[in-house]
Amino acid sequence: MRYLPKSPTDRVQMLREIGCKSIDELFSPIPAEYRLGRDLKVPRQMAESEVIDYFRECAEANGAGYAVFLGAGAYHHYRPVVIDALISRGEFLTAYTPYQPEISQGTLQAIFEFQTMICELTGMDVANASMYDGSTGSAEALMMAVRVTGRRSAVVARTVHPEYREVMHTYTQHQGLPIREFDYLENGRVNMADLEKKITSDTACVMIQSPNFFGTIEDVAAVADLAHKKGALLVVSIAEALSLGIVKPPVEADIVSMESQSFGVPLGFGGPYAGVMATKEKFVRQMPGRLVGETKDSNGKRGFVLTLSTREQHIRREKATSNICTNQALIATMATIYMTIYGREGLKELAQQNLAKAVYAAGQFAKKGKILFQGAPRFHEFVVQTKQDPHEINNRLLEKKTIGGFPLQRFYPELGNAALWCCTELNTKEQIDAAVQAVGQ
Amino acid sequence: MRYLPKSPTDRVQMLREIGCKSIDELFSPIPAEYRLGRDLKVPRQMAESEVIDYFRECAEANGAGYAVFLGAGAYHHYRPVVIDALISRGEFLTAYTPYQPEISQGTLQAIFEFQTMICELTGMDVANASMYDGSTGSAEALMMAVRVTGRRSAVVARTVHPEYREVMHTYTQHQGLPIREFDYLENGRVNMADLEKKITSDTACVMIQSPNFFGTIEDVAAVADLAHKKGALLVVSIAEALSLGIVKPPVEADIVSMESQSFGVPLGFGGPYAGVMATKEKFVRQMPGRLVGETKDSNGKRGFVLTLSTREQHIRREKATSNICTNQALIATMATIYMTIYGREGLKELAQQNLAKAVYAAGQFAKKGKILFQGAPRFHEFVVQTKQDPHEINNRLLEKKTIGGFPLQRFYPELGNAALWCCTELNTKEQIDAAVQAVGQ
Amino acid sequence: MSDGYIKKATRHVNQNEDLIFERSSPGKKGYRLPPLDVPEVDYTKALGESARPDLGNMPEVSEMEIIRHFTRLSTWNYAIDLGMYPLGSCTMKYNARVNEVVARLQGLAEAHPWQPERVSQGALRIMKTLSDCLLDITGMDAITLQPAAGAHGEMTGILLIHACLNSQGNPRKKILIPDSAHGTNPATAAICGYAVENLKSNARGMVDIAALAAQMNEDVAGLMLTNPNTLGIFEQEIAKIAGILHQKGGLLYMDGANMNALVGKTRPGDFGVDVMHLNLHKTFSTPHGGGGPGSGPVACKKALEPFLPKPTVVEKPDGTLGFDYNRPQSVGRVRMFYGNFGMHVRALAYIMANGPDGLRQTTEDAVLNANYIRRKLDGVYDLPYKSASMHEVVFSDDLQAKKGVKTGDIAKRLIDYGFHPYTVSFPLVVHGALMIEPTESESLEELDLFIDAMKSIAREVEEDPELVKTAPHTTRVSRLDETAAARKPVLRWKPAPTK
Amino acid sequence: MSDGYIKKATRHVNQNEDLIFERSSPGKKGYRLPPLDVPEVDYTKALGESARPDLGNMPEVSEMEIIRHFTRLSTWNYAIDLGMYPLGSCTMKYNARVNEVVARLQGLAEAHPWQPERVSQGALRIMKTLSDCLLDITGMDAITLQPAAGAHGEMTGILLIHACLNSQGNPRKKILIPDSAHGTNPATAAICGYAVENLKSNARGMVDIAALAAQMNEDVAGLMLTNPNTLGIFEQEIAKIAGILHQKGGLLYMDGANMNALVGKTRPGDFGVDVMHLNLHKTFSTPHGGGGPGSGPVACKKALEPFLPKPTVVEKPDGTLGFDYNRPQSVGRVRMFYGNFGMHVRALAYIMANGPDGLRQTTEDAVLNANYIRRKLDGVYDLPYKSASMHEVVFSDDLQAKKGVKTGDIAKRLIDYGFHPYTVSFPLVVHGALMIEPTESESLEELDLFIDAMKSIAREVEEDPELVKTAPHTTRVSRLDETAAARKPVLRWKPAPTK
Ligand SMILES: Cc1ncc(COP(=O)(O)O)c(C=O)c1O
Ligand SMILES: Cc1ncc(COP(=O)(O)O)c(C=O)c1O
Repeated sequence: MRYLPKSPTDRVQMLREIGCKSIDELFSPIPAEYRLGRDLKVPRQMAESEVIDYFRECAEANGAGYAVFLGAGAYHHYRPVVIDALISRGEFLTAYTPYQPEISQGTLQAIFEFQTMICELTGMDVANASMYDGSTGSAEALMMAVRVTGRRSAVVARTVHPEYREVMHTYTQHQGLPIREFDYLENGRVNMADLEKKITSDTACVMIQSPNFFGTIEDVAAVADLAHKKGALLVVSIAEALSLGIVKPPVEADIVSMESQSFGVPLGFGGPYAGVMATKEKFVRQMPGRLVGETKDSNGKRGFVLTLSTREQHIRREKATSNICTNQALIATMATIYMTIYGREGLKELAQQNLAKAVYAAGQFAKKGKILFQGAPRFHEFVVQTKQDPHEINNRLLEKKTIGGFPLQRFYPELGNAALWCCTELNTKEQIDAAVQAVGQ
Repeated sequence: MRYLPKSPTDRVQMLREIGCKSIDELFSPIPAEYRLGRDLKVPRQMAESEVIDYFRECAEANGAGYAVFLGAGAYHHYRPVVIDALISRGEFLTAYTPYQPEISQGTLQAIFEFQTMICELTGMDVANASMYDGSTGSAEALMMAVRVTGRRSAVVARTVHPEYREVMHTYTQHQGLPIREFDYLENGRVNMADLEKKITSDTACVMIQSPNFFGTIEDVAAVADLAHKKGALLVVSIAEALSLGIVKPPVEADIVSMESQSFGVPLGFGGPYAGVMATKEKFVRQMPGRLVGETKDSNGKRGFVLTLSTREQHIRREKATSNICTNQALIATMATIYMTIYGREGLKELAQQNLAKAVYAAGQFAKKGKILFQGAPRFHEFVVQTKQDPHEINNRLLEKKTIGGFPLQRFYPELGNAALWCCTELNTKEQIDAAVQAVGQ
Repeated sequence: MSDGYIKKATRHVNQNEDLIFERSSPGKKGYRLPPLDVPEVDYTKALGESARPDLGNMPEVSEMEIIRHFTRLSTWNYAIDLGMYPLGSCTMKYNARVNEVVARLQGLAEAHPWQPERVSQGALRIMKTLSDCLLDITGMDAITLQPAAGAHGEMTGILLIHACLNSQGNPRKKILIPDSAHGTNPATAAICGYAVENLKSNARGMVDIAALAAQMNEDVAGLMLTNPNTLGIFEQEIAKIAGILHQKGGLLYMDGANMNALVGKTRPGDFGVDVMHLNLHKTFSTPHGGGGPGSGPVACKKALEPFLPKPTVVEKPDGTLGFDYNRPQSVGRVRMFYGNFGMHVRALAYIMANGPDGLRQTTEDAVLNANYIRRKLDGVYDLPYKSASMHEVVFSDDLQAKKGVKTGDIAKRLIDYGFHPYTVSFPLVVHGALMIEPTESESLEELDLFIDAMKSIAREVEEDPELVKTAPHTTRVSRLDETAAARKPVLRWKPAPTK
Repeated sequence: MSDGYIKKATRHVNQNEDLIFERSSPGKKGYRLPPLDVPEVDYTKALGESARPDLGNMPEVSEMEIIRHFTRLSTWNYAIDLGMYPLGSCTMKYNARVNEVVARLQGLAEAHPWQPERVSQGALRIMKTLSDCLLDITGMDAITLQPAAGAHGEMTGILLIHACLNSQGNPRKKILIPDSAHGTNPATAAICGYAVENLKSNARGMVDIAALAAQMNEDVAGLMLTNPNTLGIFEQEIAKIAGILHQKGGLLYMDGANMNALVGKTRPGDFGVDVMHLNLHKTFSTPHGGGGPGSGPVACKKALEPFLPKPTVVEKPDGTLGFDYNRPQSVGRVRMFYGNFGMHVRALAYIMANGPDGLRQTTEDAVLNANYIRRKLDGVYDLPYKSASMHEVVFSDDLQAKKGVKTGDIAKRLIDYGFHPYTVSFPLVVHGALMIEPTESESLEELDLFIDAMKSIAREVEEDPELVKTAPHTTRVSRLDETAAARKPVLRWKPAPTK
């Protein structure tokens, strides 16, 4: 096998030095009846070219090159090539968690920069080194709110990404931490009256998403006011990180849980992405996940280390803030590079382009269907209600190598024939016009 | 411009410190009448995504994914992915010529390994760090033979790659170094009788190619005998380096000039490739091109340096062995990695596969046309003579996304409707069968 | 400093680099957008009160500086690509480059998770093929690829146990966990609402069967067992262990972090495991990337299948593949979409490059390497448990502690010798543990250098313990003050206060 | 050693690595082939006497070892990606990664040079577009992309001059070359059958017009002029120079190595140049790759066009592009196929990423950087020529030589300061030259570090010249013995003699 750096004589020599007659001796601790007496049923050993051919075939059977109008928690943005050029360096790609800081300063400084940028963007004081993704991060945020407040329930907006809500339910189901959901208004924003009804003295936190699942930007300050008045924390979930280029950061929140996939991470059929959690300084010891901190070496030179690990499972075991261990470090590094490339001006300019595309597209779609949720600001997603079932529309679009908006029936049956469309800088006017035309057929 | 690491204030500050009022002052040495008062007529500044889109369009209009049966000096072999992974490391990619050995040991050791492998493969004592390509290398070899022998003409086989011969002519035209060509036999090998006629006491060298342009393997020893008997050197040109996996090395030659494109270098529409020259130890001071040698540092530790540079233009100027300066170092490194991957056993096994494909294909084509040059061993190319003009056949094949053999009329009109076909490990039986069928239509 | 003994590394000039924020200055740009092809929109008008004034201290730098910044940073890291990385329990093996290539193929890298199944057959095929491979490797009946890492897989597995027992009427209260277990095990049990009960190892470093029998009762939902355990020892009484569990209605969870010792040689499904996770980022060679991403598929027996997270990949009547969301008994979803698909691609590429023979040879070499190290270092370092080692070996710093040198010091000194340290102070059952997992990716030459370095350090401990206690001496930063970092955490850069 | 002054670099642990042959052992494999789908052939039978018995000492290693081998080697190199690389005359600028991406697109990377034109329109379009851009940049009328590097371009250009003059009846005998010229210039003239006549520079570091007028006659085919010349000085009398040449029927060749000082600001075609080469691997940012590949297109005036190498790229009546081989007056072909096409792709990508504004700004920044360095180091180092500098500046070691420290020593000491040295001892007209070309790719911060380092070294020369004379002190190997290497050349590895 070409990955294995041993010659047959190496193996013989090693066995001899160990004092074994055969390799089987080393496997003798496995009870004989459990030893596998046959080859595994996996594909035969392949040449590299065969491996590539196999995956190339798969890739070609996977909508390569289609125009994409799907968003809904996974966004199609241009990925500058320097990201892969840099994270492909073996020193980033094939390093472990930076437990030995003297030979891991590269990873550590990059993550420290990530944490800083996330703070700058979200308006929080501290951010962690990453969570698995936005959905698990939101579940961890609820659990953190419980730890911080000592209260034991949560109220979550129905406009939070439906799969995030499913994940929150899965995580919390055996923790005695009931989640109630509250509704949205006709303008797409959360229904404050409904929230006020559902929030109780046992509510650890209120969670909203902004821009929410319909693309509507919430009035975070107002929700924060209400939550805080009731002694609850406000958790803001952000599924489209790029919105922060032009959308006011949720500074009124106590915890922000963000999915950073938009920052240079390939759509990749859903993963790997990178969640991240940010919060106020005072809550940092209740935050899950790794943290990189600044320190000095024995000569007084600046350096970085993993810190506050007494929150974590390898120290605290069943009392840890979370069971998370492996996180999404390389993806966070991708995001760091992306944020560095676009930076202070570029993220704004790019977000503006996204907005402009969506405004144009919504304007065009308005001629063929109804744009729901008017009257509140939106980022780059919008809901189009049509006469026809959006699945049928999408089937038609597929013939034109176009992937249409996400039909909302499954999660919001009350909206009827509605679909959530997304336009990014990658959707050309030409693509938009063609899609609008197909919708209207 | 995104590559430029300066802010507008940086520029203002620097001008101030230099004592200039404007950047134009720095360009005042250029006479005013020659200063360009307009924008260059080049495409407007583009986003990275636009640059990629442009080239992607070009690539798609360029036969992407076609089956290729062309060889003729440029060979389609599988390129293991580790090659690009490694040579894409900035430390290899963006380093200059290793003039400062203390911070260039990576490049230097890699080239020393290249030189060693080329010696092992060709049977020569020494090899240089690379030439531009096989064609210019062959011209340099002739000139080297002149320096070594003091004689002033050369005899070159007509079965040497036609474009190599053109290049040799271009190089030598004003050097008073006439080149005579000699013919081939019906079995594809050189015509020894013709050679004997053309070789004179002023012949510096005889040059043959093996496998030659028709894919025929020459009897190098016999040619060497004749050349040496006449006091001339033998130069062997190798266009298909992979042949050395199973073909006896030309140890009887005095100079070997090889194109190493087959060793992991993309076809790339003809370049960059990497030539290399190898020779006997006694001729090394007449060899052109850079050489890496082993030495020790001031603590006695092994290290590598550029050496014997008194042969080169930067020291010897008009008396140098060649005017070459920049060579093909990165391509030589690609070849080094390729030779390392396949190594002692793999190059043989791979060459055997190439041979088997060609034997099979020639057998199949024999049913539809005539295989010329029987009776001498071949590597992976063969000449098929057909009733129809091969251009017509090739036009038909193009419809099937197949690029047929190289029509020989242009260079060998005497062969009529003949084309040079090549089969490598990348030509599947299926492709071969389909091509054969199309030829026979 | 006795650099003379160090064969594998030398010091070399290395670039310094500030934080990216310290390189930033207004007006530098690392990007350029294409011209907008639709009418411009004034975002301050469009967003009104929700509009953001500016982006604070986000950096402004050019592309050239970005390349240099991250390239320089990277040179401060150790990595598998540079040398042996014998972190016990982490399986730091070779990450083949072809895996990176196939994961980046356009049709895979740019696929939206919610694009219609009709145009997702390639991705589905990959998930299905990988699932089938992993099922045969583990000997299990059903699988989910959704979990994002090992700990996430553990949670999924324990939720399965909960759901299964619950469907039988009682989810029970406790999970048993051996004292040698990884910290994620108890942390996971807690998230799933279970109390954790510790199970002591016996003198041979294995589960104490008598203790297990004594602790097992109808309150216990299951046992989380790592096999081989974190001492690198195969639980030889595995049949009895499973029997005791099953007899009392409990389920056996296996932490598959150490599957690199077993692939192709034995199958957890055959020796009584009910549910387990795999770490694709360990056994199946997806790169660690400085801490992640990973992927933690969970495989289970038939009885647990109904409870698997949704959606699952299924073959549809028309022969195409699709997602099944209609799973009423499912524990729910543990992550949005389908998990870390990019890691699935890489793991399958690894399996295909190996084939059955390659996978078996890989396991054999991994175990061979660990035993070779054990044989060569036994006596030089104290070996607390004498049971046979599988893919890793755990020493203690007992002999060196007499000179005041701890496992952490020896680890730091290994850095000077050109190695990444082993895992320090884990598992907790060994005081001052040196946990060494070479994996199959190390050549005999590299192993000999490692052994040589470890012996040399042991000598240094005798001759000059201070040298070891103050190591490393060859790195760009010396020992970092972790205590100070935790005492007054500085977790982000801030601009120097101006005035 | 006064490491305290060094701000840019620190020593760090770095892996050793033997030669690949020293890692080899029989039976290790780094490859695997797909199964053969045609009948096997016994090559010893098929080739008979021509069959090779074995492949001698070619290495046998695994993929893992290959990755480590070359990764480790790479870490011993300095590179543009790591820091400033101020090699005068070499234009070591940023090599954008997007260029590497587009050059690897399948349709370009896998295109066979002899595939039919019908399926080569993409490649032809790239060559045509690049040609058009370069023609406007140089102000010339016609171009060939065939030459593989600068020296190759020089040869092509001088052959054009030869052919042109020959077509007028007399190719003439001599080429004039300034004493400041690069070594490739005289070497090239010699290959083309011309005698070389040296032209002395004047006190301002420019062509001595009187001398030129005196040396120019009907035996002189042309002058090879570098402009700005290798002192970084623009030949202000360029109009007179061209006039003198042309008046006597000679032609003006321009070595375009220094075009980075001119692009978008002035055009050689406008100031009298007849033929010139460009170094795409300098001005147009294709990466140097440790010595090559390069690309040296040659542009010329109308009068020389008929003699250009064949084939040329032409637009055909049907609007498609094609190659024109029917060029009876052509000097012939200088390389097989069409030159280093992959470099054409990269150069065009560079031009497109810049646009007219970016190219101009690039030139301005390059000149700005050189003048900033000059201003800051003038006096610290001796500036032999006071004429205005364009994109590079040449100092001499006059001040330091008094302490016995030479330009080569200062260069080695720069390595300790984290920089690649400048070009040493070239051009020859300056004794002990320090030739510094920062390019546009350096930030003000990096320039200041460089200036600081140079000043610090000048101080060290005063205080502790030995320190400088024995530098570098921070590299994995110290100063290497180049004399020994040349005296008894060891140019390849050989197995140790066994017995
Ligand atoms: C034995 C064991 N169990 C569980 C885990 C947790 O896996 P992950 O880090 O992928 O969450 C680890 C990882 O280090 C481990 O070694
Ligand atoms: C002024 C000058 N002319 C010519 C050359 C030769 O160019 P190349 O190395 O591309 O052959 C160089 C390269 O260093 C140069 O600096």
